[in-house]
Amino acid sequence: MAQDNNPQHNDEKKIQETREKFLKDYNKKREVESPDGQKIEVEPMKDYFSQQRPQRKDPHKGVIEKFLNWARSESIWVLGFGTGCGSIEIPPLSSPRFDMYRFGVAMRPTPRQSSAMIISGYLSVKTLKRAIRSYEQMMQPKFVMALGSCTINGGMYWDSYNTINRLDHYMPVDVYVAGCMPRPEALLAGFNQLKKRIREGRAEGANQYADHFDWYKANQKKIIKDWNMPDYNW
Amino acid sequence: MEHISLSQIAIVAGILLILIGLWAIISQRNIIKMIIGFSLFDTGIHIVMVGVGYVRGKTAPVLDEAVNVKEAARQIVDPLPQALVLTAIVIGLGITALMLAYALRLYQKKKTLDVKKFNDLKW
Amino acid sequence: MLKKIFFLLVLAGFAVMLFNAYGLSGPDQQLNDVAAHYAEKGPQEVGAANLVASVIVTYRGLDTLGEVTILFLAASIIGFFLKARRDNQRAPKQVRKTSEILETAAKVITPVIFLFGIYVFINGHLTPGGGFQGGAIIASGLVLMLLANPVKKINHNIIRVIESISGFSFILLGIFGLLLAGGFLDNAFLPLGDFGTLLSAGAVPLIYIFIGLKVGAELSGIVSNLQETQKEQI
Amino acid sequence: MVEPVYIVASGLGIAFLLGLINKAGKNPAGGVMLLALAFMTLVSLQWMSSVVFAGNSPHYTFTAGFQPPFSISLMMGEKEAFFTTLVNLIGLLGGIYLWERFHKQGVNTMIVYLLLFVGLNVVVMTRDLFNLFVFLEISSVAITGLVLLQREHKAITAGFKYLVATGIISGILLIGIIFIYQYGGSLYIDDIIAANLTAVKGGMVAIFLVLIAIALELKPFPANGWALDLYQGAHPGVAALVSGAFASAMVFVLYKLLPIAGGQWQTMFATLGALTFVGSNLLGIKQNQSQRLLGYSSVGQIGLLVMVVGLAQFLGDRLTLIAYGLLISHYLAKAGLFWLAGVLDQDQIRNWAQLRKKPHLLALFGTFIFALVGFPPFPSFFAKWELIMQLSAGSGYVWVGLILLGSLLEAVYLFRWLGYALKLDHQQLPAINIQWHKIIPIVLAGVGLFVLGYLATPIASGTAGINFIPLAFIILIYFLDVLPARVKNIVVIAAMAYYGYLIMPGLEDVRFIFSVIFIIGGILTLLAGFAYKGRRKGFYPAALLMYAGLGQLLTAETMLQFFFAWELMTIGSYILIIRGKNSIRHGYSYMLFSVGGAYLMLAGFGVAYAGSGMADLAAIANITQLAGWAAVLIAIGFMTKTATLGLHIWLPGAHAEAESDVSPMVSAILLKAGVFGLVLLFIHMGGEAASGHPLFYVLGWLGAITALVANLSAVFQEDAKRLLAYSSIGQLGYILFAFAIMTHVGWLAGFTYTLNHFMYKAILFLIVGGIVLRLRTHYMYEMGGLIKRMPYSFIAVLIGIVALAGMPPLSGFAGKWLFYNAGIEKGWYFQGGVIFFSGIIAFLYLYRLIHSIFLGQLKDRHRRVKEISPWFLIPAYTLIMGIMVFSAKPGWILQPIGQAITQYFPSSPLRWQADGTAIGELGYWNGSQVMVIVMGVFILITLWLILLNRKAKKVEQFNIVYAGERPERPETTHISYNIYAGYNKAIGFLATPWISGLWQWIADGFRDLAVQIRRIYNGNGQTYALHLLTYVVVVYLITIGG
Amino acid sequence: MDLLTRVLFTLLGLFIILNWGLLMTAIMRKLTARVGKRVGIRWYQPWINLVKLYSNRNSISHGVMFQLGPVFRLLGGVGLVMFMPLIYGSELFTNFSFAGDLVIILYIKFFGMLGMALGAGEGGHPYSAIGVSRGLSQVTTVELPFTLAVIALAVQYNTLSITEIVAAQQGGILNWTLFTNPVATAAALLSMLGIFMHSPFDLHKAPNEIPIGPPTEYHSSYLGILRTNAAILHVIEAVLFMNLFFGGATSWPMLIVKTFLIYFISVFVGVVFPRFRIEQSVRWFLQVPLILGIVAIILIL
Repeated sequence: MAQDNNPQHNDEKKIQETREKFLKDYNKKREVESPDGQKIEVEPMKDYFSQQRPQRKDPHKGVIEKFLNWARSESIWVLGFGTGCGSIEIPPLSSPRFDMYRFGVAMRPTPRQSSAMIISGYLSVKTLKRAIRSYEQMMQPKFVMALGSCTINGGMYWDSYNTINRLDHYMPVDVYVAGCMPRPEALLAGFNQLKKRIREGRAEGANQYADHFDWYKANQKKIIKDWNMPDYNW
Repeated sequence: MEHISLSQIAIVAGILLILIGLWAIISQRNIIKMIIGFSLFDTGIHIVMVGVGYVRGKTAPVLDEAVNVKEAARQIVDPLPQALVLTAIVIGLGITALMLAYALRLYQKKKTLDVKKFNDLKW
Repeated sequence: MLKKIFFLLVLAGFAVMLFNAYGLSGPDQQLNDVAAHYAEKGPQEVGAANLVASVIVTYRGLDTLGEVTILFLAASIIGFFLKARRDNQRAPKQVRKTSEILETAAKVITPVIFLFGIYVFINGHLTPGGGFQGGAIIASGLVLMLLANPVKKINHNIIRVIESISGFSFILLGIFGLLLAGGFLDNAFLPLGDFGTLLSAGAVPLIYIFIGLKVGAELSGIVSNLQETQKEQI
Repeated sequence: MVEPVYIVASGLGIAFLLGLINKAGKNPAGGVMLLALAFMTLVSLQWMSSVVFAGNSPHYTFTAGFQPPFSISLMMGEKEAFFTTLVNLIGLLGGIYLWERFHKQGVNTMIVYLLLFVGLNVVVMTRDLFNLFVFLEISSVAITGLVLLQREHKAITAGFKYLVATGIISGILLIGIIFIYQYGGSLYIDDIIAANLTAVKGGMVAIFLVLIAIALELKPFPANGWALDLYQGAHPGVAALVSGAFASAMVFVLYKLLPIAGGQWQTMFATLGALTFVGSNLLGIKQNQSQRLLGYSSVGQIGLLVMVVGLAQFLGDRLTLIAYGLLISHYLAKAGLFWLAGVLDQDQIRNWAQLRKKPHLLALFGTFIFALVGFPPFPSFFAKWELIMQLSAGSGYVWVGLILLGSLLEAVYLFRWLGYALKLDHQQLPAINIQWHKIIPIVLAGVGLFVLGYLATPIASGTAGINFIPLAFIILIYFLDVLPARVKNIVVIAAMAYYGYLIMPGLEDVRFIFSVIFIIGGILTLLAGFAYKGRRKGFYPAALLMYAGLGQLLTAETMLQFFFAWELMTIGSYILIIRGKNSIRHGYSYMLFSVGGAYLMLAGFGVAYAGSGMADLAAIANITQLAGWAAVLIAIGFMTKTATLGLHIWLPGAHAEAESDVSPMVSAILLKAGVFGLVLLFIHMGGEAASGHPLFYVLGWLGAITALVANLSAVFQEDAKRLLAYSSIGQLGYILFAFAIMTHVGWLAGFTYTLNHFMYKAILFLIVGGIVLRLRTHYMYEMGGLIKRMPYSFIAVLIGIVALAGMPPLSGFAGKWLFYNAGIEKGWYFQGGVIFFSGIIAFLYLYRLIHSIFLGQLKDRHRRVKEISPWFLIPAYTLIMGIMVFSAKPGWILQPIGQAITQYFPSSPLRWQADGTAIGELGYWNGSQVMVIVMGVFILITLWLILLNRKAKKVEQFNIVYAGERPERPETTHISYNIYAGYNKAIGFLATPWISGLWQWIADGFRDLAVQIRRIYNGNGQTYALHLLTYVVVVYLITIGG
Repeated sequence: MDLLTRVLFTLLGLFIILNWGLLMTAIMRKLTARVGKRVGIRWYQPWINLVKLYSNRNSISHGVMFQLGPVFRLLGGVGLVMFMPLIYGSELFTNFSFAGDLVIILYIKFFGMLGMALGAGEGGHPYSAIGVSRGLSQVTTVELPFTLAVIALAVQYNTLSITEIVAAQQGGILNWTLFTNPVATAAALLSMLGIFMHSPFDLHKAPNEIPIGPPTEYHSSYLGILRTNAAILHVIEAVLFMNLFFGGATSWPMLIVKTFLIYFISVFVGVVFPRFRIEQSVRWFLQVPLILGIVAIILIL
């Protein structure tokens, strides 16, 4: 894979340095004067962002979880987050022809309220950062559906200098929908697949992310050279 | 000439003098001329004062051979305005002297006697 | 022009007022009560042959006191007003020397003038004249002196002493009148003497002497002050 | 008894001798001069005690031992004794003041000085017209001389102009005198009066000439440019004498001579006086030069006195007391001010901030200013009161109007000046050079004002109940100012508590309700003072003064007592308000509106007094004529304090810029004084019986519109305290509306609102004030996220705004419910709709307040900020307890209030059931049950949510969804600035401050007028001479004609 | 009647209203979908959504007020139910309306708004604050015509008690306020469009502009509570209008039918019109609705 070729990515110290280097001015440590005239230090990365790691949330047992999973599968709220060319395939879903609402699928404008995320095509490194952030801000359980070959193996961008090749190195993916691009019908099929997975209790991507957090982070940091954000975005 | 008495002439003249004096005061821009105006004004007043005290055909209020002490009341003019005018003259003199002193100093300050130039204080 | 017309209008108004006040009436044919009282009772009450003098010195003595005071006041004011500048004055201006005739004549005439002045105020209660007239005559002598010899310095100390003592004596005489006779400035605390003689009319001659001295001194002071200031380099 | 003539003799004698004494040195000479003045003072004092206090008959001195009219006579009566005392006293003090000047300028100046007072004494005492002339000349000439004590060019020009003017005046006087002699045959004033010269035309003109000459000596506007130049150019010590001694004597001369006109020209003189008073004070508003300003003020005050003399027929036996009261205030205050000017040596009034380097001098300055304007406890207050009362009683309403207009104009510049002194920067100014011989006279003048104020109380009718003990205590506190603030705070709170203990049990119904606000509220807000360190100079006397005023309002029985208390409160609150950092403008406009309102009120009281002949507050109930006018005037007066629309522009700034613990005092408590006044007014207008009065209809609308506009303005404020201030205006609009309904329920609503507004506005202002103190900013957009740092404040504000918004179950709802019932019952549907609309608009600003301060993003600078001082929290939480009690058991409070107002509004549709349900004509409401239900539901839901979210992860402030991005800075993420932009676009035009614009226009108009008029003072002595002549001619043509 | 019974029956009423609210929401969504030729959601979708939201495995909190916001919000809705007499003639379903009259209803609504606003505020999201400011701005003018109509009603019936207003409308359809006071009804119904905050008056949410406004940060069970409240609120506000203008309800079916029809009005308008901008919306309510309100008042003067 492209990102592994460069040995300097493996050097933790270098990562730290790049992070310092790419930190925006407003995120750097600074000294401000409090109203009563004292100097106080503010370190935005620590003070303004929660530093905690994600935690595994175990599912309930037995029939309760089954019922809840059914409910989750029948109420999939998708974060409106368009990445690549595939994002043009999503809006038709709410048109009379495809009408995703009848499957309990709806779009939500904010990750807090969404339970599913669609990575719709090639993901540049820059967008990956945002995708990770949005993914991390969703509530558990959360699901990821990836569209197109670009998310599977890089597709036509496999040797691009700034797109990723395999999405599941960076976040757990529940369903891949193949095609370049997949049509809305394929998306609906993908949703059905996702529903099935949820009902089966296999869509535990969030827990997987939490369990293998370090691995995911390492991968992410390798590819995102200007890593300048907290490890987990609450 | 029966009807016009000395006092009438004096008083009318005095009033005219007063007006002339006032004219000088309000229209002459030279301070010295204004002071002369004041003198005229004062003099006019003094003439009026004396004129007021005059009684036709009577003599000065000095009780000497010319005036009988017993008959004094019928032979003399009113002494009071004369006393008053004396006081008034002296007062006028004092004020004129003061004005002149002021004029002197004012001239020294600005080398001019134009009253218009001394308007440092206004509004 | 407009201004002049306005001045004329104002003066015309003033003239109207004055003529209205006068009323163009002829003079009284007889004395009013007050004047009649002076004429009839004056000789007994005051004992001065010159009724004007009795009015000035006794009946309206307070006015006279005030009048002396005004002169005194003017002299004092001019004294400190003109002096302050003189204290830090430069050298006096060179004045042309006056003629020999004037100087000599002045030397001869001045004592005569002084003598005449003294005569006038000593006889003030008997003949026309009095303290003021006498004082003025004395001052005119001084004027003559100054004209004849412009560089001459008048001794202000003498003037001041004469002024003070005569003024204070005037007041003292007034108080004697209050203590020994009918009231303040009553001349009757001294015997009235024979009517029409020099030593008559009680304190009137005394008062006149002081008035004469005082007026003389004050006028002299004013004149010399003005004259000295004039000598300053302007 | 020492003969009065010794005053003259000693003065003259010493003056003559001074030249000799000077040989022994300047100190002995000066000492002798002062001794002479002291002797003269003693003599006149002795006569005063004999004639005035012991009541002996007047003493006549016949000079030369002859009876008048043959000789000159002096009279020493009651008034002469008074005036000679005034003249000599100021002579003595001024002599001390000028000591150093005399030294520098030599003995001649001492002579001149002494002779001035000799002259003035004789002028006062003499009964001979020509003698008057002579000694008047002495005085004038002496002043011409004394002007030169200031050896500057301006002094010389001023002196010359004065000389020219007095030359003309004395000439006119002399002409008059000689013609009077011609027609009257005597110079003895009594004879002239007896001769009744006005029968003859010439005599009339002669008398006119004499009187107009005296009037000219009194510097009538507009023929007084020379006098102003004199005041400006002269040495301050001399200007003090001209203003204090010379002018006083002249006023007396006018009084003495007026009878020779046989009462013909009284009105003319009153008119001239009024013209002077108004005109001179108008010109004063544009003046920046301190001594000239004092000159304008002096001229104005003398104009007022002339007016009083001219209006003697209205004043009857009260004339002397009124005149004395006005005169003595003017005399002491003006002398004190001129002397102060000499101490400071600052030309521009802006530089008087220098006074702050010596706070005691500043206090004296304030004393003089307040005395001049006529505030209690100074004599002028009582005099002005009585003047207005008597004028009104004689239906001289035009005069009343002129006096009040002039006084207001005077207040305009005096308070501008005071504001400058109190607030402008004084760091750059040099230190004050203290010379004790200059300070002592000033101190004596200040003390004299207080003492005479106390003694002057009997001037006015209805003063009996005024309690001076609080005032004495305030003076004590003033001298305790060196103590630390905490100690003083304890003392003051104890005093307040004791005062409350004294007066509260004696109060009943309405007064008691307000006493809770004034006294208990006062104590609570004072608690916040513990948060301050240091000494807080000047705070406690002012606070106590305000509370003393408020307390005395409660106990006032007569109109005068009420007005006295009202003005005390105004002084105290003014000082409190202007203490704020940027309060100079706001304190000023507060004061102007207060003064203006107070004058309207005064006029209203005057009408009431005239219409009823009573001094009691109950007079309002018994007005037989012009009752409507009285009510309207008084109501407008009160509405300046309640900041009703149109009269509100002072409030936002004043409340916003005040110190943190002052804002709650002035907003939650002080405003209620106006409400209290309105309540008393309405009660005395007859309560229910008067409810049909059209005034109430207008007031109702006014209240509603006030609420709407003020609330709308509050919505668009960025400054938290200003927002609250506008909110206060709005709330006061509700209160006005409620009371104007004039029914039982309406009044109940009014009182509910009054009490509630007191509580929640105090809470809000306390908390916001505490926050401002912590954060050092007023602007809400600079705050944010403070809930994390200040949770207790947040809770208090939350409760405050819930109560303010009127949401059930908190107490604000009680007011809303009563409103609906009262409004619909009364039939005021539209007004009710407007009120409701403004009530909803209130949500906007309340949300803005709590959101912008507490919610949203915490700023960098505030990350370590601490909770506000507990001393702000303690009173706030105490009040929250009050709100909670009111909310839980509204009946406990509303029922007694209902009973209290039943006497005024007997027909009450409101019934209270045993379980606390209030049943009105229309609806019903049970506060306790609502409280229980709402709290119950609230607790249940909370428990449920806690159950659901017990494991919620606590995140930091930037952990928000941000479209895949991150916020950069709290400042850019916190939505606060112009938060209601859309609303502003929609209906923001309603909040356009066109009323401020209107007032600005009025103010500009007056200023421009002043600028135009004062151009006649072109500084040319000749023009001034022309003015004099023109003045004489014009007045002559008007009064006598042809 | 003892307290317990009353509490139980109130809870029963609340339960019915909640479920009817959810169902009504679904039906309306379905109807909207049909307008767009879609099938739309299933009728039970709202329940599923609720279950899902309440069963989310984690949640975050921005602070105490963030958590209390939904509580206040729900308190507003439940409070309305508490003080609203539901079924005329049924002592059981008058709830706690004996504790307060129409005025309390008018004001307790704001509790919910305030709660939402505060909670959203502490969330710290800029869009929340913008949404709140828009919503509050709109509310001010929305309530004005409604209040005038209410005043007109109070005068007409000479009472502020909802029960009595309903009682006065009994005895035939012509006794409804709709017919006895059509102007006030018109004003109130126009206001109602704003009260339900459907398009074109949904500018506080403005989904494509400021994601969804105030509840941007809300999720999981918080959102569940908000949705619960929305269901209750829609019905109970419709009940208010029903009681005031449409003769109230004497039985549950009647209540269901009437509330459905009332709510339908706003959905109907919402389907037809796009969204207003804030100043347009604010001004709109100050035009026709306000004039109608004023006319209503003039008529009773």
